[in-house]
Amino acid sequence: MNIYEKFLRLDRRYIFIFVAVGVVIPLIFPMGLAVSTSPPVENVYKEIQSLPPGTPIVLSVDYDPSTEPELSPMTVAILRQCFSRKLPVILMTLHPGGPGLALDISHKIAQEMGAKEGVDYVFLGYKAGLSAVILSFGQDLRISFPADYNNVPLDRYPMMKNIKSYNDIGLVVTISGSTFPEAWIAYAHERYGEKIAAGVTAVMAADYYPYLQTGQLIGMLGGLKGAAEYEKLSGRPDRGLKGMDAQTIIHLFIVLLIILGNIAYVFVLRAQRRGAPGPSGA
Amino acid sequence: MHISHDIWVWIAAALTLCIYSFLYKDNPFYKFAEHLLVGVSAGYLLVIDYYNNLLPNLITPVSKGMGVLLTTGQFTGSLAALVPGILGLIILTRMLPKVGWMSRWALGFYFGAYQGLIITGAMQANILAQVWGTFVKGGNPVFSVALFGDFFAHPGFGHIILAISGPLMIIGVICTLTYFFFSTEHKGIPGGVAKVGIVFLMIGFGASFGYTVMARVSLLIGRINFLLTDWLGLIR
Amino acid sequence: MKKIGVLLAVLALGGFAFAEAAPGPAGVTAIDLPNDAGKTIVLSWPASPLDKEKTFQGYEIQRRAPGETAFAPIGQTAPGEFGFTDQPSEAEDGTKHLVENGVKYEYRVFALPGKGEPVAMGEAAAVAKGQWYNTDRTNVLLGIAFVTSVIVFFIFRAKSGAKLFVRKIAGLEAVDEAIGRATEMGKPILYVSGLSDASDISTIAAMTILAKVAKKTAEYETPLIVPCFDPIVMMVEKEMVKEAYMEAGKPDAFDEDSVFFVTQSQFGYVAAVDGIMVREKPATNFYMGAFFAESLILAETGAATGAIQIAGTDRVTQLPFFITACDYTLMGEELYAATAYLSRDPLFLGSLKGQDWSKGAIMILLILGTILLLISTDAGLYFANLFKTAAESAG
Amino acid sequence: MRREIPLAICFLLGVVMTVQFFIPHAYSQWLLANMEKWLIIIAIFALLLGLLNLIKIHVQKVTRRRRDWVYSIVALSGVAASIVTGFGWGIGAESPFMKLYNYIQIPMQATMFSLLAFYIASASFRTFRARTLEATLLLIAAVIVMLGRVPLGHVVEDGLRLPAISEWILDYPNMAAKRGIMIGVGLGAISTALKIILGIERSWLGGGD
Repeated sequence: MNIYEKFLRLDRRYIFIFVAVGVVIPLIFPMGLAVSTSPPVENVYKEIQSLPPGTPIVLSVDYDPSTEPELSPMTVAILRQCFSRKLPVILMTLHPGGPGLALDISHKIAQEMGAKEGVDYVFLGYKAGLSAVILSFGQDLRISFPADYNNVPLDRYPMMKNIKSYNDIGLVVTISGSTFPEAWIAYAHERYGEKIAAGVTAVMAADYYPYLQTGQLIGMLGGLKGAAEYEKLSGRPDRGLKGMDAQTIIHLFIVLLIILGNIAYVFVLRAQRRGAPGPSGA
Repeated sequence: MHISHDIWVWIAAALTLCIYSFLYKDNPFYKFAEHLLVGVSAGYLLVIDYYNNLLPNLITPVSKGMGVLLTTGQFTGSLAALVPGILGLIILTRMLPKVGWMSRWALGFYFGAYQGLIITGAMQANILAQVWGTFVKGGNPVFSVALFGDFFAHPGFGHIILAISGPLMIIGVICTLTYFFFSTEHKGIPGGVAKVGIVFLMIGFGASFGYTVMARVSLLIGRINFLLTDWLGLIR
Repeated sequence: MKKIGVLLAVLALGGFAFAEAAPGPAGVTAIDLPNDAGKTIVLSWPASPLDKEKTFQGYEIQRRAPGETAFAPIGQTAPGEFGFTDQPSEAEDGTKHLVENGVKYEYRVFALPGKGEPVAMGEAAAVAKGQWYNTDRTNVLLGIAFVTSVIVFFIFRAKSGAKLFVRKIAGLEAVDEAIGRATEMGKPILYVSGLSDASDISTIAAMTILAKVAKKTAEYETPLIVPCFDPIVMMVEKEMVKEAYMEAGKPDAFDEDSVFFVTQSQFGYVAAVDGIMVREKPATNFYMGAFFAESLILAETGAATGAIQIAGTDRVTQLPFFITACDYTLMGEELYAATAYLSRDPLFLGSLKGQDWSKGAIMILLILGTILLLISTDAGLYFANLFKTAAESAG
Repeated sequence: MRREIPLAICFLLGVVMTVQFFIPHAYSQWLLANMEKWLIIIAIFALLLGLLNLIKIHVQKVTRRRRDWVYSIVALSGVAASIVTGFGWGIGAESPFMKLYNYIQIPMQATMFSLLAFYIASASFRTFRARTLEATLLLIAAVIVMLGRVPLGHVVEDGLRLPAISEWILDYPNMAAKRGIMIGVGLGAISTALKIILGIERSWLGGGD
């Protein structure tokens, strides 16, 4: 058995080791591979940058732990930008699995950026009844959320004094692993003309491009790459960019494997003039 | 670097490593984690189903309906919940050898109802929606003579792609459908067309394989992040 | 062929279901929302000249039910919004807003200027009622009527003993060989019937294929392992396998515990099946039915144990992984053809023929639409929209 | 009678639910809404059967000291833990039941899921070989899309236009294949459902009279 055959019979556990290393190293020592930003992400960033300080933003954490790795970096990046620009943030979630995540992130980032709950942000918590909740914001968000997650009446908070409906809200950002952005578009944008930006998983991204073309979404972050681009724009590298390093390494590693595998395969064919059967199902 | 002081984080981390140990080979740690996961999740589902379905959709309405019936003697809509209740009990007869065959009544109900839902659902989502989607993309027809016009007006790579993409889609669908013809051997003309169908299938499969890699790697990143950040505190 | 002609004709008729309602005349219009259960009235009105003003507040909708003396405000719309849907709702304080079927409601719409009195836009009245037929679904009805009649027609032809040819399906040719191999090696066969419940048609296909596989394993007395994801599937498959062993005349070779329930948690189930693969080292793994992200976890683990793997699923997103990691894969419709193929039962072969003819009809419709698009975009688009449904493409 | 009655029920329900789809009227909507609940409830009763089966299997393993019987004790205690905590202290956010879920079930499920990152690598190495035209097309498409989705600088993004090309492959050839499959699947599903309603496909009844 020559070297090529040996290589083709490579124990897959060596591959596993490479994959593991390829993810761990960049997470600990980021390499900062050049991420080129794309218009959909730039538009979200510019929109938030252009809002005059004091303009409230609704940030809806519409996902659960299953899509957390892809989506939380977006929530973090946008929250940081809002805090640094002194834009009051109204955190909420329409996903029953959301509150835990929203709490963790808001506390961590607030601490880091020196933002205060009730002054720079509030967390409304979770409320069932998707469309009803979104619609109620057109009249008064207190219809759905008379009090916040800690059951403190919203009017106790100075920042909430002048915030009533979409008219007072500069932008709604929904981070979701499923179809929540569609609901926001249908009820908040179509009915009340509110500006909507979305952060979605890489798999969902394709479904939302049409909304970008029609302008129903002012912008969109797609998957870890979207988060990475955003971190690059706001100059705060974090899980997104680190993740992207890992992503790139793994993708390149797999492609390399395929190429090497095929080179070896060709040589083996040369050696023994017998081709193997084609792939199943073909 | 500050390691977590939360016992639950340690448990989660330990179990995570137990599962990963399977990548090396089957071992007692994995066996432990596997059996624990099976047991816990099986129990979890029963509890969740009880609180989220049985309680609101069976027990509460039936008891309410019964209350009304006994006090006022009137039948209320909430008594409809008796239907699945009885069928559910019939399912349980499967445990009794003598009358086990009764459970088929419930199965008949279950399968019958779903077949009805499937027929309409499949026609709507799998057939009509797909035929429509073959012609229409984002409200516009997938191709038109005009697009070819643009190409001949000012030839260019972009324009030719725009022009041929639509027809390509339709050809692809037709060829793929031909591959699924069972009445003819894959020979002659149908054979050739089916071959083209296979080409489309393979390109499609390759693409969605590549497309999925990213999402899967993100999941791994998520777990590693948990281990390095929440547990070991190596990254802030 | 003439059946197809019929379909075209009826589809064309059905098309009128999609004819857009003409915009109402000036002034307020109120209509009962069509194709619903009733209790919904749709109002619309033309733009008010005041609507251009910056300070314009929007429109107020007032309603009067029979027996009520005065109109009461029921809602407001933003400037530039010329429509309102009146349907039952409940406010936070529990006060209910009702819309009853068969009741004549009168509506008034007012334009609200920045300052000064509201300006009346006009009045309209309507009665809400539930419909008995959803005209938006005519195309679904016609489609089902066509496919059903074709399939039933061929089932009857098969009954009357017509010879029906079915092409080779590699994945199914391999079933015997795979079972034989397991027997020689004295190793068990693993049958995974998907990670969906019995409501899923692909699960049902998987169960019926199991019945055929079990019959063969019974003949060879090859041990069979069937871990189940769904309890109802477990119930049914237990019966099926037992039946298969009886038919094969090996009732005592049937092991009650060979078909068992694991858990309905996706990855809990996968963890257990992976464990079975590395410990029992089955010679052959079947993956039939509905699969999700876990498909590759199963197939790669199975491949590592050196088992022959035959997969079959209608889940388009998972096919790539089975195609690459398994020896044979039944793609989409092939999964449903399997029962007919393995049993050679004329009734099943007949229905398969029906499917083929329906496919032919659809292809002709596709070609027709293409021609129409070439002739005129409008004609093509009109034709295409005959197939439009509420369900968004699952592709 | 033991086969006819269930077959009759199946036929009846099948027809009713098909017709229901075309009737927007309140009664029909009421039926649909409730039917969905009912079917779930029936399935839950079946889940009870499943759970009992799971327990029986593992108890047998323990009592008969089968291989790995120790782990069966783990599985059984897992079931017990969920059920006792769930019915004992409820399922509130801070309940022990939820702790079990969040710190035992979720991490293990997520980890199983993440195994895919490893398997996707080993699978592509093992199987992406240019053996035939089809296999070659498959691996080329896969490579293009993989490279098209990560930042590789201007060479790949503007020079080779990989992101654009991969988008196009996903939108057209890939979509065409998917639609072809889905239409076929739809027909297969309809004919199978039809056979069940008409009682031609009755293997779900199982054996016996």
